[in-house]
Amino acid sequence: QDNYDIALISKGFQHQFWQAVKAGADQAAADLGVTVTFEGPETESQVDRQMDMLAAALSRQPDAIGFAALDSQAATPLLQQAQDAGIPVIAFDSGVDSDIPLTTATTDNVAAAALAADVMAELIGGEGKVAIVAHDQTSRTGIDRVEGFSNRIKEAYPNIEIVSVQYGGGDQLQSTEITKSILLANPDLKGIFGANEGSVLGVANGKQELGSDIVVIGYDSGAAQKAFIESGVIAGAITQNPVGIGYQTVQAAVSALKGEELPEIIDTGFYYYNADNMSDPQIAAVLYD
Amino acid sequence: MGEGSQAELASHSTTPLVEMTGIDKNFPGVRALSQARFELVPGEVHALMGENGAGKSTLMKVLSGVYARDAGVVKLNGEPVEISSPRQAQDAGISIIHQELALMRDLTAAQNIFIGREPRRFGILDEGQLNRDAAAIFKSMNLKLEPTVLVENLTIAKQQMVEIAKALSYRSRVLIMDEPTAALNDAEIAELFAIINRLKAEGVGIVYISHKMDEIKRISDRVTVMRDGEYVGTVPAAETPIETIISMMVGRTLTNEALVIPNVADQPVALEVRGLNRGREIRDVSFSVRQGEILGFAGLMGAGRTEVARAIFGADRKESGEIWVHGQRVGITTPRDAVAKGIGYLSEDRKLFGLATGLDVRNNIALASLERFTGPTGVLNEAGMEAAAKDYIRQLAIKTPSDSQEARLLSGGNQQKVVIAKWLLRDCDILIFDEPTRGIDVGAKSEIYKLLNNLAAQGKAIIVISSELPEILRLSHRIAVMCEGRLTGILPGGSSQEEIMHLATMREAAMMPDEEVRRAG
Amino acid sequence: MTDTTAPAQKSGIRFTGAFHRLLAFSGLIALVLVFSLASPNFMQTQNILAILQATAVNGVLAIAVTLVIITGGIDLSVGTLMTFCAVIAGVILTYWGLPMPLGIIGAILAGTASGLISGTVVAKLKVPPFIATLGMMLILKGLSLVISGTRPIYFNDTPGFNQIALGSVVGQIIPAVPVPNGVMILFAVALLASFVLGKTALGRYTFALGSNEEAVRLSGVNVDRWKIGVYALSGAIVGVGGVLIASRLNSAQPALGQGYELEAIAAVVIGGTSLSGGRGTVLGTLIGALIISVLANGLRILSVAQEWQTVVTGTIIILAVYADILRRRNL
Amino acid sequence: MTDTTAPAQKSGIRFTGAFHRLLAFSGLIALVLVFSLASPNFMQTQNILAILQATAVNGVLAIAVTLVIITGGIDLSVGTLMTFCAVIAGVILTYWGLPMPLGIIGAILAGTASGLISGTVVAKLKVPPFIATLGMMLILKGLSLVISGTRPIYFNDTPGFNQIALGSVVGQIIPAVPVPNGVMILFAVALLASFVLGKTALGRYTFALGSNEEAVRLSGVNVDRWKIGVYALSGAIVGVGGVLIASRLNSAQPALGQGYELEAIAAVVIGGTSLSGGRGTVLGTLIGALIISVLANGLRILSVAQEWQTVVTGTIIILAVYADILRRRNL
Ligand SMILES: Nc1ncnc2c1ncn2[C@@H]1O[C@H](COP(=O)(O)OP(=O)(O)OP(=O)(O)O)[C@@H](O)[C@H]1O
Ligand SMILES: Nc1ncnc2c1ncn2[C@@H]1O[C@H](COP(=O)(O)OP(=O)(O)OP(=O)(O)O)[C@@H](O)[C@H]1O
Ligand SMILES: [Mg+2]
Ligand SMILES: [Mg+2]
Repeated sequence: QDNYDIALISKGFQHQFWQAVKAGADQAAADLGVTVTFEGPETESQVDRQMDMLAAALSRQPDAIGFAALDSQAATPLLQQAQDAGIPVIAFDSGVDSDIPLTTATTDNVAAAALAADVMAELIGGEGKVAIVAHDQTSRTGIDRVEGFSNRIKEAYPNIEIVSVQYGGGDQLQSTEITKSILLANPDLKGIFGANEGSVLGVANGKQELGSDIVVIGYDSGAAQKAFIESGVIAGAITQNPVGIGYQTVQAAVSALKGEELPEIIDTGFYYYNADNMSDPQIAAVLYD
Repeated sequence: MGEGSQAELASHSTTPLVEMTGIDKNFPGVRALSQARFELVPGEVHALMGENGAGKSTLMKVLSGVYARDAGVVKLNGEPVEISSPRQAQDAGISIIHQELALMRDLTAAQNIFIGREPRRFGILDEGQLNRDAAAIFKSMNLKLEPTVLVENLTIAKQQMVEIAKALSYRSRVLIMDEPTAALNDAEIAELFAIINRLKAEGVGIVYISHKMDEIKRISDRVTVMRDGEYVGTVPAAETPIETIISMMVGRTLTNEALVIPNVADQPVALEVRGLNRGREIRDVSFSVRQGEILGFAGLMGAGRTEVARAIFGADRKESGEIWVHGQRVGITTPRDAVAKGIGYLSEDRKLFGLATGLDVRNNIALASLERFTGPTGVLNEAGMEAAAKDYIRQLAIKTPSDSQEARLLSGGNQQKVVIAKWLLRDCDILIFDEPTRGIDVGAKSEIYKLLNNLAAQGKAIIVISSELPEILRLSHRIAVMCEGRLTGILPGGSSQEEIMHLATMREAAMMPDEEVRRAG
Repeated sequence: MTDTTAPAQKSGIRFTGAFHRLLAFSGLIALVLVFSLASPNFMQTQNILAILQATAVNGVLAIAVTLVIITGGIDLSVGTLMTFCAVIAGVILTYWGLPMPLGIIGAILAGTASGLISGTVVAKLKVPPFIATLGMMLILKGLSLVISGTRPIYFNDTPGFNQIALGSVVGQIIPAVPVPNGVMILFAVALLASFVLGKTALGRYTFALGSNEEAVRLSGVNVDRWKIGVYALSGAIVGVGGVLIASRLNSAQPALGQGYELEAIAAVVIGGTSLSGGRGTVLGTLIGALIISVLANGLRILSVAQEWQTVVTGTIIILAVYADILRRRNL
Repeated sequence: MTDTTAPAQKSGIRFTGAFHRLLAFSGLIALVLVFSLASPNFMQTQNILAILQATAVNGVLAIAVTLVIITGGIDLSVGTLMTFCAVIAGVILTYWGLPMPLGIIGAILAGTASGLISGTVVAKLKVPPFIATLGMMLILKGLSLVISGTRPIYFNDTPGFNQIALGSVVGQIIPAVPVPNGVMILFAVALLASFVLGKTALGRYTFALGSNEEAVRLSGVNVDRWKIGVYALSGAIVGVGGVLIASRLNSAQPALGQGYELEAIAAVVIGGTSLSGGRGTVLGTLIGALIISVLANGLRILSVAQEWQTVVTGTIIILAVYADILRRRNL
């Protein structure tokens, strides 16, 4: 087999979501016999750092590139450079506004967050106050998830009010403090949506520290979140399929290198899971620790 | 020369405590010591003399383990030794009072003295013991000082006394004093000399560095003279005339011109101060200086002379008082206002307030006059600055390898000259010199006196604050005397030391007699 | 806490005892007053406990940094070192399954070792503290990720571990004041640091070094050894911070910590410790850390939009320090 | 760049001209050599241009910070100020649709204004620079989010805007060396800053203030005015940085920038400028910024795992500064 060198530039590195993407990519690399590198900036606001990473990856002259754009526009010149050099580009996680990527392995964050809103509405009985603790005010995933959730609430549930949207940078400790402030300021709060793993773990911590009984809906998975769902602190969560995203990205890159046809979008899907369905094989497969 | 003097010291042991021979020390671009020699026997006070930059401090830093020598032998009690750290010097019984005060400003006096040797009980610092020990040393020095006062809040003189107390606390066999009296007044000097005599009787060997000739005569047994890092000779202090020592130092004979006091009474008043007040430090001070006049300011330590100067200059705030320059009332609230009105102030603490130690000599000299060297575009006329700096380096005989030497690497006296040059270049009409010759060698001193006279002759109004009465008497047309923040009198030029001292000690009856108590309160 | 201990405080000139200390609280008190009036939810016991709990970790880090800053240094590594210590505790307790005290000791020893290294690089290699600790910050950040395998280590197998920060021994004795242990640990660390600064040789040299290192050297003191000692003690305190955050989150989060150093240093400076060294107090640092927590909490309680929270926080930090400067000037 | 400019450099003692300057590059050269040997891809034109491009923004920020650090201050706000200036350019060009030069001028003026404010807070209110600029960092961060409505502002309506950083005037003249304009702008800023530091009164006072502010004040100099001037100039340079990053990303990203101040300060210190003020060179800062970029790029080219990249970067930053210290000592 050809030992292809595939460079993945993601939006992040340290968060469990991205580590799960990396795990999927590594798995695909092992299955397909290719070499994969995985890199991402520290926070999802560091667009220019991602450009530097992409530029360095290009200098390495890899066989293919997988790219999760923090900002599609900013990347256009470099992606052009890749295309000129004949390096196939596969987009993952979120789309790139450009026809350079051969395909995009992604899920719809807006729709996924809207599903979270539906679940929340159901669990709090269709009325009352809720809040959002999100990770990032300006990044694509942050914006999509907050808007997906709040737009759905506004459209479909007139009796539910979103009283607060706060951002904790995905930092658990900060999200904990934020949650406690929200709970103390709104004693009649019914529920909180935590928009990524770090955020929802902070929400769960804050809920526990204050002994509150609000409904918490999470996003992503991870061992701690799964444990919280089992113990009922978190009612349930939306998960994408990060392992699948990673795997499919690498697989698509290899297909492209072999000259195979690729679909325009590879939808990796999203799911709502809770204590009841967590162990279903279909769900368990998309959860990660 | 000096070999004959050994005989007189036969009463003490004949093995020298310290013997340094063939000492070399180079700094980048500077040969500080070259084949320098020095010898110290028990129970003697051995003066080390030389012009600014002769290498006195460097030689003593080699002895006390601060600098490593490049060549030469150091023997203690006849045994060759390697002293490579201050700690080793202490262990070998050598302690030193550095010329540049080396105190920790945020610690108390007592904490400074016993740094590294704090009394402890069960591993915990015994602050009470520490303060009692310090108090005991202060008492033995007849020094009125709270052990718990922060060094930062002490005047330079008091800081100097703390340094002395620290050196004494080691009870060393060799005690090096590098210009210990530069900041002290006569009473404190007398006290120090009493201490020195006591130590001498105990057989301690004392190295004494000073630029004050009278002190050398009063206190020392032998004198070693250095010039340009080299050994010149050792002579007995008692039988060698001052003039001889001076000519050994400078390599020529100095002519001591008498001061010509021209009549200035008809000149217009350049600076007038009316009713200056601030708290207890400055109380209703009024005086005037005419063009071409040198007004001396005498007084004991802490009399408030520096405070008056700083208040006039706008460096500190004033509570009330008017300042008139050339017959115009002026508002001065910042040094910039003062300089704009043609007033220059040379501060008594050059390290803190005078010198930008990281800048080179040229830029320090130009610091107050940069506008003059700035073109309309903001670009500096570097060549002009260099020419001006070189001019003053020559005029004041500043000892520096070049005008681009960093100011902090100059010897103390030469740093002082750089600050003087700054104000001369600025060409102020009214100059306030606060202790202008502190730490300056005799040769340079007489040059500075000449300079001050010349400046006065050019019509400048000059205030000289000095704690050395001979200096005041030699320079001044009139002498203002302060005591405890009040101007107690203005004497004519030819007055006697007694008259000055009378005014300088004219305390207010109601005042507490104890200066320290006043400060603490 | 009343016995704070900078030599500076002993002079009758800059500090005038109890009254002055009260005034030092004024910025904090003003903030508390404003928030109390603005929201009835602010002065609730629960909320006050939340504020204290939020101060615990930053307070401990700030105290650690205070020591180093008083020597005239700076420590940028406290945030990632805290994480590193938490990860070490995780390795010991969860990966190796050893008993809880060993995990705590391991974390503190890891902090001490890192402090020893930083201190040695600063004292022996003469690398400026900014660079030495910036380097350590990056090294520790990377090592935390390496050791943990870039994933959180949970303490589920160590029952009671999260009680270190979250439990309340005080609350068991006096149920009305369930002050969490984390807060008590912060106070204990503050007392310890105050004691060391005020009563021990190490503390004396801490101030002396920041005041005039050359003078200390000329006094024959082994400057390097003491300096390394200060960094080591500071590291040990950060180790305590590592245990606290691990206990609070019941996990060691390897990616956490960067950015915490600035917040800790801000607390120190707001607390009146000079970045040029030689003076500073632990009490001041505690107040500084509390000001930061109260501000964050109060603005959230008032539901101020997050971007405006940032603006207000920046403004108030400047004003708080300016008020402190005015107060000192008028003394 | 050869005419660097600290008065310190003119002394015959610490610097011995050309040879010495060559040595100052040694850390950088060593890194370049190692990476060239380790990977054939490193020494490619494209990659060198990528490294230079990556240095442009950090280099400009580092130069801005150099000025402030030489006065003995520090500036933590450069990262978020850069973003603020980019947002201002975005508002002018995209929201208001004004012509490109006005956007550039607006960004630089915004930087200058912010510098004026920081400088005034430092000089007039006597707030320590660390706190003043920490406050400004937060204020500007919040304002960028407020003004932009927390989302990126794109420059699609301003054709040619992204050519400011990405185009290559040099490449049009000499096609073999398509050095991007961003890099040429970095060099231009460096030349300008060198000139100001070395040849003008402002530069002289910058060094003098860092050396002994009180002595400067007692020399009758209007210390406040000059200090504010330095902060304003520094802010203007950050404004250039804002234009550069906006052009490079073809958008103003309002959340970017925090954390960049540490990297800029690191470049300054690696470049040999002392954090205690009074000395420093722009050339050194450029080298420091290049060392950081080369390191990041080289490790990526070698596909070093990201967590190990961090560890290696930390270690090399310490070693680079240590090597520099050894070199100076042996001079
Ligand atoms: N650390 C240093 N680096 C470079 N040159 C130095 C250093 N220390 C001293 N020098 C130079 O060595 C020479 C001797 O200086 P030293 O301080 O020993 O003189 P000194 O006799 O004590 O003068 P003064 O009476 O003014 O105190 C001077 O030219 C001085 O500039
Ligand atoms: N930093 C300080 N803190 C408290 N008191 C001070 C301080 N500096 C000076 N003083 C006090 O202020 C008064 C005036 O001191 P000043 O230095 O003006 O005296 P001076 O006549 O110039 O004496 P000299 O210059 O010889 O020391 C004295 O009582 C002195 O003790
Ligand atoms: Mg000397
Ligand atoms: Mg005086």
